[in-house]
Amino acid sequence: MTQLPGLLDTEAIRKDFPILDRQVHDGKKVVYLDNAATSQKPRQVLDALNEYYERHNANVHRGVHVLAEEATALYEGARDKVAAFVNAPSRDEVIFTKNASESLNLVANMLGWADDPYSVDRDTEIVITEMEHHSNIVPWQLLSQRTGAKLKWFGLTDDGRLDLSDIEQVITEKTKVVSFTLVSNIMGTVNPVEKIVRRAQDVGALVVVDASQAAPHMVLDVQALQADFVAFTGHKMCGPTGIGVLWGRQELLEDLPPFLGGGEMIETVTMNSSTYAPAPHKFEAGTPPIAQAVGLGAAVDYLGAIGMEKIQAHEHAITEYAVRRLLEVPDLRIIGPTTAEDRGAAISFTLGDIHPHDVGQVLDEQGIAVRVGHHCARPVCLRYGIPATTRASFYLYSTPAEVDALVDGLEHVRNFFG
Amino acid sequence: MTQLPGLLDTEAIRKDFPILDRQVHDGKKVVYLDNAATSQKPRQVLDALNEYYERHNANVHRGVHVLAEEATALYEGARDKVAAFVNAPSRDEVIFTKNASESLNLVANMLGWADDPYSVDRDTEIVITEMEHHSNIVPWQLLSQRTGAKLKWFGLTDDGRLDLSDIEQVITEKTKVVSFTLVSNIMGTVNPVEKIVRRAQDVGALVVVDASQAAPHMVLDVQALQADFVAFTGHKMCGPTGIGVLWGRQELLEDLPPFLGGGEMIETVTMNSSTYAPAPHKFEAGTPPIAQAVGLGAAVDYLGAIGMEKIQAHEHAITEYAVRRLLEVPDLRIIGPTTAEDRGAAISFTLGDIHPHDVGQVLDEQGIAVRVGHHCARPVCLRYGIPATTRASFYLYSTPAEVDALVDGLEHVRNFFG
Amino acid sequence: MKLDSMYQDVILDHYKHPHGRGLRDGDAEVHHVNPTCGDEITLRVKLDGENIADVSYEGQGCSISQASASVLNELLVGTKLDEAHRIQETFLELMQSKGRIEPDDAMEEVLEDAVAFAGVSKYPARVKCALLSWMAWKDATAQALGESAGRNTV
Amino acid sequence: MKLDSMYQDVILDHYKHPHGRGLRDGDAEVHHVNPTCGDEITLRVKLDGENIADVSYEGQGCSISQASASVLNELLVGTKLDEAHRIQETFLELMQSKGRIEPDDAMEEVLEDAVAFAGVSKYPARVKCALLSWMAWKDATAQALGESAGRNTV
Ligand SMILES: Cc1ncc(COP(=O)(O)O)c(C=O)c1O
Ligand SMILES: Cc1ncc(COP(=O)(O)O)c(C=O)c1O
Repeated sequence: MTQLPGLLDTEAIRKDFPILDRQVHDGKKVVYLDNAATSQKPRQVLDALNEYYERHNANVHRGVHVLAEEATALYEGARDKVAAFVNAPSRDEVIFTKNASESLNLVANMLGWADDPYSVDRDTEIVITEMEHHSNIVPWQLLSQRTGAKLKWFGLTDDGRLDLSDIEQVITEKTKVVSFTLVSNIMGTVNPVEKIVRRAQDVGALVVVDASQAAPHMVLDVQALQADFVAFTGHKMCGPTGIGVLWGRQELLEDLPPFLGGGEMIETVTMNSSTYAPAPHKFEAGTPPIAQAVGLGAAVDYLGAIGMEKIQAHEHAITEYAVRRLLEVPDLRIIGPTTAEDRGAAISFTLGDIHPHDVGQVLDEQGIAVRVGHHCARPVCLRYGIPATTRASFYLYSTPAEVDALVDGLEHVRNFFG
Repeated sequence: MTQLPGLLDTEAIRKDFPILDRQVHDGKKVVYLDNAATSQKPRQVLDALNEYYERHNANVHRGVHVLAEEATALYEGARDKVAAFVNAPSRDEVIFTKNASESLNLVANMLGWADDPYSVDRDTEIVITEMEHHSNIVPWQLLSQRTGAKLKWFGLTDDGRLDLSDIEQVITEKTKVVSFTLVSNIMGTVNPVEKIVRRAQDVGALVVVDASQAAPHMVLDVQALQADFVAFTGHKMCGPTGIGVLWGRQELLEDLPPFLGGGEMIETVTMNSSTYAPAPHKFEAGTPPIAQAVGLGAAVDYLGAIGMEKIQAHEHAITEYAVRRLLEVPDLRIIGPTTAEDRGAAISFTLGDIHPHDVGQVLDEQGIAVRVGHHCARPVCLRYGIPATTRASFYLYSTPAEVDALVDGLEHVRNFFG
Repeated sequence: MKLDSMYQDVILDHYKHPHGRGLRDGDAEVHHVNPTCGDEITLRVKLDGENIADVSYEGQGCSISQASASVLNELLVGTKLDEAHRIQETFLELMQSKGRIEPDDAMEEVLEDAVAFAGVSKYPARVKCALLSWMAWKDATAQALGESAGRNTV
Repeated sequence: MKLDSMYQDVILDHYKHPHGRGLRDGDAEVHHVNPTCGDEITLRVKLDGENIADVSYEGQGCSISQASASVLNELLVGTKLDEAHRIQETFLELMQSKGRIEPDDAMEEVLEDAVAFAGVSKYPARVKCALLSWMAWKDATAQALGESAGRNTV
């Protein structure tokens, strides 16, 4: 077994994840390298879900009965846990959504309906980047179409980094909001937050950080980021599907208008008009994803117990090893940074002119699960003149042996189409 | 034991629901009469969730690996099941959301951004009713505020029914959309769909039916309803939290603009513009609530195996019995229909001038879980000049003995505050 | 019965025979709502220099919120403002204690009848009921003193 | 190996040596995209009365989508339109069979090399790849005949 400095005790960790024992294609143990798409779930999270449904399930917030009080305490307790996990100044700044996409749309819509000084209109500009996930592109395209605001973006350098050389021209006095990803889901690039935030603050623009690929993998401190909004998603960080988070600065959440209307988000309703509850409830219309929040709470407990620094170190070691080994594969071209510096554990590549679909299929036959396609970041593929990539992405349970399996698998792919 | 015609074999059914064995307050078995708020979940649904997470979990739609194919098949299979459950003409008309509130907001927002002939503006009118859940009020208030459209509504009769005497004045040639609940969550009233739909069709208005309190309890046939949109929510019908449904007529889903933007809902994305996938994906931005959809699929399998007609008959029998027994309690006033005709199994009442909060608290002490407050239908409380109600609501596992426990409990409440 | 720890006789007594109920002349008026249960209170404060001359109120709600308003009236009318704020803060502390504070003699001296609410603090859904009138009083007093209005005012 | 049922030699052969690739003169052109994988094809149809004079195409995609376009070219060019539609429908039926159709002689006579795609029908994620060029052809033909354009055209 390859030993790398900084690795976690994956043998112990993998025991927490029932699915990692799954066998596919006639007895091949699955090698799950599709973690940037979604992570697997530890038993601790599944136990929390079952415990919730089997003992405490009730609707939250309005009950005087035991189950309703327990469900409310669990749901609001999950908010406390998530707030602590991202070092939020206040628990009331944590809004539960269904996924990161809803979180980002929520911000775009708050701004779309906001009054001055937040309002977005034809005299204002919105800035994103060319490496965003579609979920951080389309909401802003819709906002710009619907308000007349101009959408601008940072381009990319040849080595998969943001091209900030024209930062002064891109972020200007007209810029109302700058929204960008902390870590690219397709290239793994970790972006220089501070530089962008400083410029945005200089011109008085709001900063939205898409931390979907960061929250699972590194220490996320919303205060250190100095952003105004931070979005992420539960299913990529050992949590259930159906739960996302938007953290926002309290005064903004107080000032900005609601998005979805309905039960739970109101203060008082008459047929003629309604007033709204304070944040976070103002932004949580309807019965929330209660069990899913509880599951996410268990997930951040799980990650926290291992330690995000340790997880980060583990992934760094794996990434370093994977980049090195992948670059040994003939005709393999990494799309994105080719070192482990300032990059996460998602590695995209092309293999000669074998189409990623074919690469993925032949890998699958060997039990190796990778993702192929444009990874909801089609502008990146356009930028680098490729139709798609194959992406291997790692997590806290990934091992050097799995990297080796991937490299061997790619060899097999080359032979197959050779 | 009281025997009523039409009852289900609750002894067998209750074995499927682990939480019904839960004991509260020093060994009292919980009497769960808060089903209109949320239902409990059968083991079959929990098993489906666990099976999904332990064996098949992956992100959907883009994978060529086994897990991704299985997860996609399970997720899309759940869509087939739900489509069949509501007799949808096409599976592509079933959109998964996070709850009924999102479903209703989705419709309001589609219309808010629609072009002619669907567009809503200051020359048009929106019609709702005074018995709507806040989730079917606030989205239309927001839409009317933001477009200038006029919001109108049907009032209520003294016995808790819609007052349709002025239907011609309420729904007019200016009406663009009529949105109403099939079954009231606070009073249990079942509304005369046909009459409203006929008038709406006469003037060319779209019809939105909030079936949140119907889907769990009766045969729901979207074709028979003749509505354009039907919304409901998973957690009230034995499904998980975090999943809702919007059914919509295919041509409308094709014509109307998207709401949330992001991954999964696109056809092709460039930085300048995007095109959208066909429905239902156009309306499902981001990683969907995969496990929750699978759980909802298991829930409709479960309900379907028992039979919705039988569930409806069971609840009718329980409701008839409960109404009769409750009316025996001195000073008890039912808010809503006082017979079991055209009513569901949610029964709201006041008890002299004892505040519902106090009623609920004393019942809870006896292990009886009811809901108290305005049940997200505050206009109904205003209409009847009461601050709040106590609501007992039944489901397929409710028994006559639980009705008796409630009645005994209320006697205790009266003594306590007597 | 555990319930008795919430529904102390003192509380039921205040509920059935409320002190100082009804709206009278005041320097400021607020209307507070508890959105989770629909409890409402309209409350007026009348100051006489540093003295609280009157707290009058009208509202609808459960026994806990009604009794709490009655106790408030009894405790605060006739006291000095700084003393009243001390009482309010002590009551808030007790109510947020989740049943963990067993009121001692010192607390009892400050809170008098209001110590009876100690049991309510074990019921999270009811804590807001007990606090409704106190928050309204604090808000109205701030307004009477010309400070900024509270958020909840409709 | 199971994989061999998808990647039949015939398919790999068409992939490596595509027939009729490149854009030539046509009566109608369409551009189709498979949003789940980014495969794209631009395809032109040239009709000569009831005869298909040419199907020319250019695109990027996986072996399955590329080979499928090549097979399409081989099968359809030179046939009559109704015959071509019959082939297209048979191919569609095979691809939607989820591996449940074992092509018989009759089917083989219609589909020739295209029966090699039977194995692909077991892989739901790849069925769309195999169908991309066929859907594009159907759409382009409809346009060439003056019928309404398909939804996917950008
Ligand atoms: C009639 C009605 N409509 C809408 C809703 C909203 O459902 P959800 O809270 O799941 O969004 C409910 C339940 O709370 C309801 O009873
Ligand atoms: C960088 C990034 N942003 C946003 C998203 C969207 O997350 P979700 O699909 O959970 O909404 C993803 C993942 O798909 C992502 O990787």
